[in-house]
Amino acid sequence: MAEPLIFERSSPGRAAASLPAPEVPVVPLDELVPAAFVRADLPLPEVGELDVVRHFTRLSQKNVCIDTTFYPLGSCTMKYNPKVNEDAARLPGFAQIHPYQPEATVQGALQLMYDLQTYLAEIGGMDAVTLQPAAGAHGELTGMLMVRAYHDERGDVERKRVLIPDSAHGTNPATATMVGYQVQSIPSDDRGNLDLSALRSALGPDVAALMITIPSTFGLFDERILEVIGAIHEVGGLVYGDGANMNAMLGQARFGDLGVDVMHFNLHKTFTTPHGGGGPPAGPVGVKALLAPYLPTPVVARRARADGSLEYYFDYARPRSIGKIKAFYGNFGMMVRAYTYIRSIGAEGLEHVGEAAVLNANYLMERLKGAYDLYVDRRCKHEFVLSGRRQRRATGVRTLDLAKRLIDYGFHPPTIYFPIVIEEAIMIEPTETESLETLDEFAEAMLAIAKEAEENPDLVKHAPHTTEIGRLDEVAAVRRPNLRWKPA
Amino acid sequence: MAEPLIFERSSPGRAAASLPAPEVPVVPLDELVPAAFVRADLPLPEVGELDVVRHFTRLSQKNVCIDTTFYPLGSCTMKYNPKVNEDAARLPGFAQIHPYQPEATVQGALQLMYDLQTYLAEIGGMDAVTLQPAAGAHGELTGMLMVRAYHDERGDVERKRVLIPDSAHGTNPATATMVGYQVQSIPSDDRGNLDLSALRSALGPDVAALMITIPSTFGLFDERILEVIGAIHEVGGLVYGDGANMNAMLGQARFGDLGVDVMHFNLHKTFTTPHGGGGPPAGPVGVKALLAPYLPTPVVARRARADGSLEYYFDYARPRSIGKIKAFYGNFGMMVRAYTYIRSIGAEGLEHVGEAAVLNANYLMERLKGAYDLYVDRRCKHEFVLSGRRQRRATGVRTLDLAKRLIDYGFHPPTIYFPIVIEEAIMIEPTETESLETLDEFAEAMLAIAKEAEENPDLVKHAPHTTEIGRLDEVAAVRRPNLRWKPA
Amino acid sequence: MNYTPATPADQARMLRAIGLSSPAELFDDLPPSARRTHLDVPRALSEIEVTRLLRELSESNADLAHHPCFLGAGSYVHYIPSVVNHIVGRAEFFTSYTPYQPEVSQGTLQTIYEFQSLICLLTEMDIANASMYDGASALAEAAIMAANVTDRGTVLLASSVHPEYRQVIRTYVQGLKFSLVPDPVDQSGTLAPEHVRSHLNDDVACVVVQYPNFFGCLDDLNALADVVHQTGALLVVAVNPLALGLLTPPGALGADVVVGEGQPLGIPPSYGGPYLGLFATREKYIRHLPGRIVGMTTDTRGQRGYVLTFQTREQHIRREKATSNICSNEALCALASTVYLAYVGKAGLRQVAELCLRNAHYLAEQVQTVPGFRLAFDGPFFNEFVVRCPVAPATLNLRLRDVGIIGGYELGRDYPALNDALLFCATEMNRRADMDRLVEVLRQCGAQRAASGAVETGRADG
Amino acid sequence: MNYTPATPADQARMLRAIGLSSPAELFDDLPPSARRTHLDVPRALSEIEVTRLLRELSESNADLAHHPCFLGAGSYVHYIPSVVNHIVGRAEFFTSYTPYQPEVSQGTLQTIYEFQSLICLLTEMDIANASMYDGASALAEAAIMAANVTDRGTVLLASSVHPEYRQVIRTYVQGLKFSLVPDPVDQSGTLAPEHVRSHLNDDVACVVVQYPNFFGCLDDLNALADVVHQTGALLVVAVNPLALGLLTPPGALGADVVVGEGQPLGIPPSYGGPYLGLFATREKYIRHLPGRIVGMTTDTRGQRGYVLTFQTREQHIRREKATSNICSNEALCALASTVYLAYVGKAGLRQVAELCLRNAHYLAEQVQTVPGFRLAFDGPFFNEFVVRCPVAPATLNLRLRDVGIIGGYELGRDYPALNDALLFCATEMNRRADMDRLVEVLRQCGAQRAASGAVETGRADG
Ligand SMILES: Cc1ncc(COP(=O)(O)O)c(C=O)c1O
Ligand SMILES: Cc1ncc(COP(=O)(O)O)c(C=O)c1O
Repeated sequence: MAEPLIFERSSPGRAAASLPAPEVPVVPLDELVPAAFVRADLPLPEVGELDVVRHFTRLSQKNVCIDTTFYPLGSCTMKYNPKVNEDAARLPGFAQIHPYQPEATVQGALQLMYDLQTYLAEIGGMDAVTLQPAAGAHGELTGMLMVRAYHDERGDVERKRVLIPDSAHGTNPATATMVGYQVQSIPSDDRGNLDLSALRSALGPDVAALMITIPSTFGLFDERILEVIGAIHEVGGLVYGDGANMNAMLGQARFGDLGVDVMHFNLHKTFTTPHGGGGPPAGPVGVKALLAPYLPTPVVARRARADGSLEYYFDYARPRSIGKIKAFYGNFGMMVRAYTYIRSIGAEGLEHVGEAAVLNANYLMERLKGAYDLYVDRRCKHEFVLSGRRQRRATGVRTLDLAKRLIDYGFHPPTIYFPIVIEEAIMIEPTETESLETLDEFAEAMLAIAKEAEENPDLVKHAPHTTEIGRLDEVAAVRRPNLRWKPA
Repeated sequence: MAEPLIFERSSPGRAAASLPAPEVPVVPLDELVPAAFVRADLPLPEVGELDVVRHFTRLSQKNVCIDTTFYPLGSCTMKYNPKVNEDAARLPGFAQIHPYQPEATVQGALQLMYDLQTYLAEIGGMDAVTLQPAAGAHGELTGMLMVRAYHDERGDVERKRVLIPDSAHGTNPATATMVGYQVQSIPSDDRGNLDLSALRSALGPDVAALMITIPSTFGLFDERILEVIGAIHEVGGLVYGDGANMNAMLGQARFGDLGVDVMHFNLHKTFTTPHGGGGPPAGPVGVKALLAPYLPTPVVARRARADGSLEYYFDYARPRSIGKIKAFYGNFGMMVRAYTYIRSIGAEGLEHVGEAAVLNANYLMERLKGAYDLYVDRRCKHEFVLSGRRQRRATGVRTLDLAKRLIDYGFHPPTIYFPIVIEEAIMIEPTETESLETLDEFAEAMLAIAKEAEENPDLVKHAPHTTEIGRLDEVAAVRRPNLRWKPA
Repeated sequence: MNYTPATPADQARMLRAIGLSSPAELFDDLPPSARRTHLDVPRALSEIEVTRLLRELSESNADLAHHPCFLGAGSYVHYIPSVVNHIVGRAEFFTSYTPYQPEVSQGTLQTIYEFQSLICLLTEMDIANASMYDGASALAEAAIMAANVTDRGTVLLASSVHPEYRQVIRTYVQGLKFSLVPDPVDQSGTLAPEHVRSHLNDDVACVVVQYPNFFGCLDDLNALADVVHQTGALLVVAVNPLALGLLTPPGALGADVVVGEGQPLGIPPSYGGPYLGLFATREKYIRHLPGRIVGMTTDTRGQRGYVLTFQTREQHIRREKATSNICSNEALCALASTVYLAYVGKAGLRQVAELCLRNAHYLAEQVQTVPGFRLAFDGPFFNEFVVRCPVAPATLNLRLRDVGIIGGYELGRDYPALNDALLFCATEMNRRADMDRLVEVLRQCGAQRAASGAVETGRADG
Repeated sequence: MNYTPATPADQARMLRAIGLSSPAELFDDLPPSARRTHLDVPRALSEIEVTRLLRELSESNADLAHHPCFLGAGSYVHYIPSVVNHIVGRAEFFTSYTPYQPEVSQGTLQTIYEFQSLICLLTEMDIANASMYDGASALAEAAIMAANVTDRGTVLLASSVHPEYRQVIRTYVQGLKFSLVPDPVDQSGTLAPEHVRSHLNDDVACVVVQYPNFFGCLDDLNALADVVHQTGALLVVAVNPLALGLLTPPGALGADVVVGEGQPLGIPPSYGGPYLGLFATREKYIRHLPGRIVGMTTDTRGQRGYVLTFQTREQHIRREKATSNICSNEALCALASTVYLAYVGKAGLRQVAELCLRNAHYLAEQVQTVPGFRLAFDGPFFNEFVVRCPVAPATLNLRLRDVGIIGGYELGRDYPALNDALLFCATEMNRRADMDRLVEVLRQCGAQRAASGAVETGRADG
């Protein structure tokens, strides 16, 4: 059923909330604040509590989500979000503390942050970690600002270029630009590795950094990663590792050990904090020692008290820091969840994640590679990229159509049309938290759809058929923008 | 999508739960308990955490509920269940306390129970209340056992009959029988009142009690209630008031003031504790002073400590008590919710409930009484009963069909075929928590369906058309009972 | 707060539609003499205030997340996986009602079908219902059912059945004609089959035992069943379903009716309720089974679906001929247990049960190292056991409370002969360190008494 | 715990299917020299253990449900209606991602559309996006946007803007060429328009102010807008959206970009995050708006529906030409605020804002009755105010902590000239009794200092 806007449910004089009467003496408002500062009208909805509950509960049911549906959105690591994480984050001792409370009153929070910094450093093979960045892209910004600070401080001010593989996520080039660098795109070779000769010819003393996603957004591990990284270091550049796809690497190899100088973690991918319909995310950044002085302030530190017990505190005495990247200390609620996850599955669990995720992806790839073109036919990592070009050429069925048809089969579609360098890309990331049964059901659906695309292309082209809402007119959305409700 | 049984999702060796290792020395099991006591096999499901979450989340979406849908189930008072009640009941200081903890460690719980007893007594116009009964029917049992104990103790052992209106809920006669009484059904007159002459001719010295629902399950207030009650009292009988429909009476008249001797409250109806797909309910019982000695043990009492402060305790010293009706003290979690509700809306809110509920019902009745036959055309209380006989006779559309068709319009059907004395009954209880807009939408749907029943009866007869599951074969369910999954 | 959305304008519109000028007219049919529009309860509170009030009330209780607890006796502190509460907290489950309309209630119906299946698997019985109010009332209904099935009037009730359950049976059947025969327990803490035999006669409808029994001990159900069945009576067993993660199920030992308290399966102690009555029996008794039953069937399109079935047994239809009046039940608690059992699963339930067993036996062993403390019974037990103490149990519990520990159940309350005894319970939630602390307190109390030579109210042991 | 469902048998089957004999072969393409399969983090915990651990950690913090708190300064303790958490806790909202596939994401899309609408209504701006990370980063993006729109390189940043926000802007733009000009605040606690005028020049892209500002005071936005617009610069205003329940919205006073911290609208303090960056502007700047935007459109069947729109602005498509790199945002926090605003509604938001105002003014008045304590600024304020103290602020806060009160923000941290000052905040959550207790502590401290004549580190007042 269509759900009206909450504004359309409004009725004058209706109200859900009830507030206490003032406990303090009530004086006329204009004695407290001049009338010019007081707004005349506040055109918010007027609805009852049941209206609110019913409206948003109904809306919620118009979403599919991990808890109802396999959601193999490539590059997003839509793995199961443990419920126990949610419980932890909602504990009053975490949710109900103010960022400026005296440190002595929030030792538990500080310890959690300190330990999380330590765990992430270990997992990434890094020397130091900041938890401040709010997202992956925010981590990129933080990391690249540190790269810049490093070069600048050394007087190495001529470094202007940042090299980025053509397969990179859009945030990488956007970040480099925000930091004031010129972006140079490096092509991939036909095994999905960075084209080494193209890379070499792009090298020079003005290269500030390479931003590289490991494994790549093709779902592939660069077979010459050490050479690639070595080449950048040789010209004095630094290597930024985009850790969005790090799930594949857990328990296999650490970014730091590969030579990465600075990286971000996506707590909302690798570390199971929920995606929340688009956020909140969290993008801690790890650095090698050479970049540690530039970390945003503050970092959480630890010292012994007189009695030998440990005390946690914020270290603000960081004169070479790039400064703050966010108010306060980062998305603490997400840290609690990631910490809970790490403690829950522990070393043995983390060490197993990469293997399990990669096995799931390779199994699914094996099942599908006959029916769809495979971008590069070699061992994938956490995800793999199919191409719908065969279907497109044969019967005009586009990848978009295939995706929509999957909805009818009860699945959330994979990421499509990314990486943009792959024609009709279908990027599938099953994650390690999905069972073999689910993978098989999904494979059967994909195979059935491939058949439908051949035999009954119109069925696929007009999918989805089972949803309340059909395909939407996105052109009209831009041509005649309607971006908000307006009072009549 | 069809959801398999959890057993069908099972895979050998898979597990969701992880338990800690024993902290105590591990000795061979058979040193602790003889092998004969240890079961060989435990054929429970073997599934992962995501399997469990996805299974039950998907199943949940196959329900409609108050939070998504208008649910005018007559006699069930499906009003909004405030979220704040749920939060209160889940507080560790309420959910995590043991029924045998020392009273000194649970003073908050005892105070809440004491106050709830007091509030309910006030609301019912009763002298004392027990919170022990788990449900309405359980309250009936408790109350009728007290009636019996009262008569027995007075040596009045020849009282064998309990009079019950033909409109009564099935639990009333079933209860009377359980307590060892013979049930005599009393017809209603054509205004929906108890047939006074039939009642009078049924009176006699062997009448133990009248069980009467106020307002009746016709949604009507008996216009001669005082005469009815007086007549019972005259022959030495007691009056049991079934309070399931009490929502209509809040702020208007109290059972005790009408002469009722014993009554039950449905916390899951009048006092907004959630219905939970069928329970848990709670059915406290209120009594006049003459029955107070028979209340189940314990009741919560209060006394002053030496320092003048109040102390709450269980009073077990009740020699004339009927005993216990339930282990421990009743459905405490429901008491917390009902208490929260009462404190939330307070006196002024409670006083307004009846009026608002009755106004909603009368408005809806007014809108529908042209299109459907009305059982008795007079002012209704919390609900009203239509009859689908006109539709049945005209085009063969039954009340069941009308109900199913309402599902297509996005509503939960009303109660149907009850009260059983009304042909093709449709019993509609909107409650006070529904808005005028919702009532109007429902009325439009009912009117549209009445029209469909005339013009396109097959459409109605084969409804619902929009649900995943069609009408179910209930005959086969009894003929070839399949009441459980069995391992292969 | 206020949950009534009608604005004055709405009210006026509705009144106009029905031709009234004031809402008071809606109640014209009420006797004026009995009208009372004022209620003497506290005034409304805002959400801020009511939340604060309830938090403060709750915090004046000593909650078991912060107090090690050694109480069992019918209510148990077990771990509840987070998933259980997340599922049970879904509005679709908790704000719907009895699934009278199956097309819009398949969620509830399928979970009840799964619940019935799980209870059958756990108990090894044929059929189970959708739930009863609690273990005690389920047991009372079982006794009534046995009386109906056998058409007999006597219930033989072991004294090792939970005292409150025995009281509830007594209350339930006081309106009927059958009587209760308590049966003593021997030194093993269990019921001797020969002893039961001596009480059996043609009027005995059933023998009622608990498994594990109230003292934590394990009766020999097989032997009891043999004896009981010889006279045509039924064996009714009240179980702790969590113990069945480890113990041989009563269905395999000859039980005819198995009831139980489902609380240990994912339901918080909540000061005694809401809990979950389990009820399972043999297929042949299907029409005697009280309460709701869900069955699997097919819809008009041939799809699998679930419905309430055998409703002709229920009070809705049978009215005064119904043998039980139960209507609303404990559906949401049944859902919690269903999710719990699915979650812990085959391996997990066994693990939980073993942890309970191991912790309880460790504690029992440690307690016995304290001079003057000894176990009252020598038979096998699961996770509860009775300790005779050289110091008054009430004194011990007070001393335990001083160090933040909730002690054992004082058996003198129900069993005068055990007024020197405490019933201790341990589950997977009890830490070894807390058990050791408990033992340490017992040791101190014992030593003090020995030192002072004072005569306590508790019976001194030999 | 373990969230990986593959059993050894599953693993074997999958390996067989892909023709491998061991999972290690999946990583053959990794350089052996860099392989490291061991991680030095603690071992796995069971759910019981991890829950206990987190509870203990959380309980070693002093939570604000049990400690009256007078801190604001960018994070506020407000009441969050129960409904908000129940909705936000629905799995359909929190376990889905960015609504790339609108047919299965209408829930998220419609709520974002409603969020955008609410923010526009609250600020009186034309358009709003789906959220930014927080108030500080939103402000930084606003400055960048202003620079792009005006093609100018200087940002005039009032010193009365939150110190951390100012630091964040500085960090964000350090890679770009424009510079920041801090601007002092006068005795009214606000920015003098004439003073701003004196700093304006052709390179100033925007003037950035906060409303209410960091000191709680209310700048005259109208006057500022007039001055700012004269040179073609934009007025960027960072708001506390809750204050807009009462205050004239910046959109009505000439603001060109309104950003803000949405945390007061239904989001817990959570030690500083996740919060909610608000971003609203004029229609003409639609293509400069960073972040995601949802629009209403129609589907193939003519039904109303919602989609992500104007995506060509975003880094997905523009890549290095994008002006912002934001991708994931704070959707779930935006949902919380949407539910909050719907719930409190027209009357409720005003009431909350008034309670904040009244409590803060009561507290300010009471504090001023204490000898030696006086307000630093004389302009109008909303619910925060600066107090100059005769005793060192750190000492006062320590004394407050002794009685369980979380005191004010020590301004000396950021403003050396205010090192004798505390920034106090009061909201609808502060009880009068707690305010009175706070004042009493100040009184005692003041009296002690007067008695001892000791020289404190704080600046003595005149
Ligand atoms: C490879 C890659 N890098 C960076 C990002 C940006 O992360 P975030 O959305 O947390 O800003 C993403 C997000 O999907 C990504 O897939
Ligand atoms: C009038 C009436 N009486 C009694 C009951 C029984 O209440 P419960 O289901 O709580 O046992 C009901 C239940 O619907 C009812 O409507």
